[in-house]
Amino acid sequence: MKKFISLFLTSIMLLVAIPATAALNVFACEPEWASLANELGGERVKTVSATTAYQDPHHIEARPSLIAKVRRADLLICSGADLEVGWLPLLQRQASNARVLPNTPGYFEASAMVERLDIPVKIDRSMGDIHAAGNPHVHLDPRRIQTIAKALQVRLVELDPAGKEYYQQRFVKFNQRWQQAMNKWQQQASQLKGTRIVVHHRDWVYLFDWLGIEIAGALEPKPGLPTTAFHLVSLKQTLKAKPAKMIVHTTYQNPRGAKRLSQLTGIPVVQLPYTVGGAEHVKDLFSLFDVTIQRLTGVNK
Amino acid sequence: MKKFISLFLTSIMLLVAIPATAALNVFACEPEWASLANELGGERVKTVSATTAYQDPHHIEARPSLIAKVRRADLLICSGADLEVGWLPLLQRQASNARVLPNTPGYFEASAMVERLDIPVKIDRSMGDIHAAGNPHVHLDPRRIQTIAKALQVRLVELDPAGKEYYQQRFVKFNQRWQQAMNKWQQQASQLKGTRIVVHHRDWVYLFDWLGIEIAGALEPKPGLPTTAFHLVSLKQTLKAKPAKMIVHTTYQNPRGAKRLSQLTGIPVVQLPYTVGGAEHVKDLFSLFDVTIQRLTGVNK
Amino acid sequence: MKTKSMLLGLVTFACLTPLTFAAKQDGFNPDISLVLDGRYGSYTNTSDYVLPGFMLGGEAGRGEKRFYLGHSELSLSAKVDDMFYGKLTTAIAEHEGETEVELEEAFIETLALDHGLAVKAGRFFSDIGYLNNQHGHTWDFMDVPLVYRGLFGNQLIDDGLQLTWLAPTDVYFKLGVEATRGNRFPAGGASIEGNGNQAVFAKFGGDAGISNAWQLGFSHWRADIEARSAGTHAHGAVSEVPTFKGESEVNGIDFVWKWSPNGNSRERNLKIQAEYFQRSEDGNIEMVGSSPLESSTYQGEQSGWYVQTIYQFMPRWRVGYRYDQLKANNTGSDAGVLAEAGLVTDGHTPERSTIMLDYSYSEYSRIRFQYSKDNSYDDGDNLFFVQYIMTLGAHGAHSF
Amino acid sequence: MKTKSMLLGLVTFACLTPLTFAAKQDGFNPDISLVLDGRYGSYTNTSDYVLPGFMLGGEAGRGEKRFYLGHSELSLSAKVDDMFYGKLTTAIAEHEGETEVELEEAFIETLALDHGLAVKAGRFFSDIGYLNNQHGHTWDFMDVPLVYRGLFGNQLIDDGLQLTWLAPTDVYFKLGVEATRGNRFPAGGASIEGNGNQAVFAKFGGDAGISNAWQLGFSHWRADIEARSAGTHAHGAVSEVPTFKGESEVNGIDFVWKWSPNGNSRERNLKIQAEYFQRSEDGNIEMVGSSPLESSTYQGEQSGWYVQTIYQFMPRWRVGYRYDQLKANNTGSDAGVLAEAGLVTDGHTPERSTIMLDYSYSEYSRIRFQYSKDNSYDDGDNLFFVQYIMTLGAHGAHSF
Repeated sequence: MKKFISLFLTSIMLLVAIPATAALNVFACEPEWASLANELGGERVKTVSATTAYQDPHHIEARPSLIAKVRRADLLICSGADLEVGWLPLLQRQASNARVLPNTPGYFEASAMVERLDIPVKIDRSMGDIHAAGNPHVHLDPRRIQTIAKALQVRLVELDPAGKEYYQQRFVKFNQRWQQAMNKWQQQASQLKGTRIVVHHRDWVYLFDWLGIEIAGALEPKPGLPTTAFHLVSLKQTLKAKPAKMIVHTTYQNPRGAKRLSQLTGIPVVQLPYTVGGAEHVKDLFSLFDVTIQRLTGVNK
Repeated sequence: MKKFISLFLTSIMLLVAIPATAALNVFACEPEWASLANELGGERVKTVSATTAYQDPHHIEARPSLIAKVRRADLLICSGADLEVGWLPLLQRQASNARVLPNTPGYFEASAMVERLDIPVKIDRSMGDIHAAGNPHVHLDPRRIQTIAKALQVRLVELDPAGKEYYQQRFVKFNQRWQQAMNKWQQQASQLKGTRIVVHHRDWVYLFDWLGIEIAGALEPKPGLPTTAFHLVSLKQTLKAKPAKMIVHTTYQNPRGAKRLSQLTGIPVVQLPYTVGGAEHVKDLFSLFDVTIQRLTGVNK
Repeated sequence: MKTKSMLLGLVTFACLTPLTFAAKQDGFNPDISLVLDGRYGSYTNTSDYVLPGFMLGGEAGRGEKRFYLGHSELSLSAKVDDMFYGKLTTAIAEHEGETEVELEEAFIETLALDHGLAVKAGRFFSDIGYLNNQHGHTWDFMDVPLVYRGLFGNQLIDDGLQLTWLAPTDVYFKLGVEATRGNRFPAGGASIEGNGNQAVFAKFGGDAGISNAWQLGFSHWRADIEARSAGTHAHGAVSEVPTFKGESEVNGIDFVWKWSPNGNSRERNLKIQAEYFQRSEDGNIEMVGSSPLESSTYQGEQSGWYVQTIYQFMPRWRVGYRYDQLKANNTGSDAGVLAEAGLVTDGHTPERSTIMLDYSYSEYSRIRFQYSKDNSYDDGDNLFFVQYIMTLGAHGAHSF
Repeated sequence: MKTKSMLLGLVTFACLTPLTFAAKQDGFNPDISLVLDGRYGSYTNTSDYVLPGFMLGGEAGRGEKRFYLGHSELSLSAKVDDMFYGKLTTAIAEHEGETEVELEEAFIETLALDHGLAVKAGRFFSDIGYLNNQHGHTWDFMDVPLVYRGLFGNQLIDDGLQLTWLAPTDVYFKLGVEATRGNRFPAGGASIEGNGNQAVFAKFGGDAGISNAWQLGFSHWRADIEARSAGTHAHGAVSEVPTFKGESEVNGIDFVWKWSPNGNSRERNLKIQAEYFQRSEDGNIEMVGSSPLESSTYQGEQSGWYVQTIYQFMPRWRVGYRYDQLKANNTGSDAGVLAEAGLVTDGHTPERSTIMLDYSYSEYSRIRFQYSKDNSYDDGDNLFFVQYIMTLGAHGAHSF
């Protein structure tokens, strides 16, 4: 028993080293929110993202490193609307950090700040991995990003009143740049209006809503279920009647299904970044939309 | 056994005396609805209120006197939206009075007649004493009172068709006076627009919505939970960044928390009547808003 | 102006429709409520629990030592339609190492019979006394008063029918009769083929000014008992089971007074509560399993009372004090048999003083500390308990 | 045009809020989750299951032949308020022809104690080891490793209190202590009046690059055992029950490594997991029920380990391999008594190799095929099982 205790203590000595902290420790569930937090928080925030563009935010495990990060966070920024229902509640429960529990200022749910689409009238599991609170992939509409940014700025001030002016200035600057970028994107993407696109999963609802793009079908037979050969054939039939311009998928989705459908139909496949880090030059929210629109319009020409 | 039965019977003789009845026995869950029933029903109704301005309508017990009153009621008028969820269903179940059960004409739910605010996106108990059907304190918006009065008049006619003309005349008169009073109140309160106020509980949402007042914070850390010293300190921080004009509470709320916050911040405390009977001169709905606006603007000067 | 209000109307309507739907959705699943109850007990006695002068049964007992679980109670309830209400309560409990699922309640009740009449049928807590129909998690102490433990095995639950009438009077006046099967303790196999159990009760109540409310009740209960045996709860495995056959009659009176400043119980409130029960029994005790069969005539006179007061001195915190006492005067032809049945007092008067302090973080979570100076039997003891009671799910009713 | 769309927007927004609530619908009812588990077993042995060198108890066993049901597990959980979380899990299972409701979990837990502290109270799975706190339906094989079967009767569940502290460090470091009653196997009536059971554990964890994550744990468990008897599960009805009284101490180490390309486990992922436990016991074995009473001193040294790896090679499909082994070296004054208690190995080393293949149509449905070359006892056998596990209701958590 004594040996055991000394083993404990030695291990603690070796592994525990309490690090220095920034004004606000921000834990973002997805890279887009980490990026937004950095835009608005600058040097007053220290941001980590729980996931990368290569990971499916629906399917993350509450692994030890994430629990440790939530333990020390002052602010969680997540998409919400049940996107993280499989892991975030567990992280919040295990991290014993009262500051970031639901319904505290330390928990910022981005999708709660905007109107959501795809809210089901009724739900059961036969509908697949559906979100009762609506489609959570809200960051793909720059207009919604704008609303969320405003709300996040208010939240940052609430949590760190000393940085009030700093946050406000950064927000004003961000907002100006964003507005300009939005105008540019809308111009660039004007040709996309009415385009029909096949998606892998319904990640793109907000982007398409913004650009007036129509969903021609989904590779997943039900949200969250893998593509099947049978489903691809039936998709092919549908597309024969109403053709589509392209098939899009994210970095974290297996391109096999998209490629197979492309072979069957001749429709080109486009990989979109989906979030920050999802393509080579996508370093922030601005380049995310730059690249997204570039790739979408590249096919359209 | 025989002695016992005779004891019963004697007790009954002594205590039971069936009283004379008016055209309609009205049981109002809160004083504001008793007042409204009197305005519209005049001498054709006999009104009792289950609660007074000194009682928290969330926390009432289904005590014997209330059961006895519901037993004889022809009409219940309640805020609804789960405000009375802790006691009204029990009263209705225990009173064995089929005329006033939910979904009968004898049960009038005021908040069901108007649009509610604060409807939560999702609910669980960690949010405190929250109302799934939205904020039930609808009587603090005179515009909503107007809508409810119209609906109540229709209901009174339905239950007591003999008094149709009487009720309609009273409603027209009430509505005229109310409209005039509303114009006056809006004028008097115009200076309050944009004022930031700290509340005890979110009782005031509708009043503030009407007058364009902003909630600067709540003394309750979660709806229904008592104030804590820790929460007051964090409120103080918030108010430093964004100051408030006053702290308001009702007659049934303990003023300790409000006073303590006032000491910490120098922000004055105002006790508002909240409902009929909540201050000396508040005898009906008219004086309720008279006094409320008088007290709010008194500080603002 | 008109356009604007039409617009508002439109929005309002747009809002109301889904909300109605929302309410419907929720309404089709019954309300579910789960109570979790955990305890820690500390006392020194190791002897079996007895109450001199009383046959023990039902759930009667002292509580265990160290960590243990109380009843985990799962309730489902809903309106069946606009005429009936139904409720089922199961309790999962451990008894001597065995996990048991007990069916506490399974009843239906009329909602809209009108004229003040209501019928309840199924298994339900009897409405005699004040405390009897209250679920364990709403008690103000961890355990019931001794008189409930001694006479009813904690609580009187039975299968049958109840009819009540509420008078259309200013003063609350409710009259009720119950006819039940009587298979469980203390009827324990009532005769007339399972219909030997009747109860009558009357309740009066009202307010005294704005700050006070009261209720007064009278109860009467009787049974023709075929075979009531002392439960194994308190006695462990015995091969000779003392069994009572005869008539039993209980009369009771209960009184509750509640005060809170201006009737607003949120901040401070006070509750004073007292009950008295008296039981007369006449019949025979047989030691079932003995050979040759030992038996005795038995005339029992037992009574008990308690008075308790609970004071919430600030939000979340309450203190309480309870004193209870029992008296028994049982006679019979064979003192030895009576002694084995636990019906001999040897001059001991069971009594107990209890204090408690509890803290409710919210309406749904409560942590309680309780200390009893327990002289309910010869090996009197100091009992100390810590208990948590947490309620998940549907909103509990604030009954009087 | 713009006005109209704004209007539409307004209406839509007004609608969405309540609708969201509608869809969420569960209202205040607790989250309910139901697991259905059905199996088909095939093997040739007809002898009782034993593990040479280990007293068996709890749920330990081999599985049945042909069609049979596993545990049907019903869970209710919810936040009690913003401070507490509560959960109850019952399992309905058939044991020797009897349908039993088992209370697996009934605990509350603090949510907002802060400073990394958390308290759990009630009945819960102990957090020692890696596998112990996982529910059966999340296991990667149909059965537990032999070392869990031999030492803990499958899983260590107990009533009591747990305190944990999570360090505010980059590396995950969690420290926990448990004090429990110890009434169930393997403590089986721990002494100090139900407080003779303690556990300590420490867990470390982190990521290694973007594609790897790991966790390392150390556990210690001890009990002063009053009377641990070998369960009837494996022995059927025996009149002489071998019963252990004495001290027991378990030390363990567990390790898990998970890999997936870019940390995206959706398509492919790999999990390697190993645990080692070692137990020392010192006391006496009595053959309760024998006359004259047979007894023996007993010093036990038992240990066991397993290593397993699970690979999801494409969405929906996983394969797995597990090897486990046990070792025992028990001594005592009377070899005959030890033999009757199952504590003699006769030189046999229990070991087993298992392969499995499972298919998950969705996150909520899984069908599994499992084959074991089982030499855990002398009558080694080839065990083949097919199992389905389906989860209805609330979304399960993806714990590590």
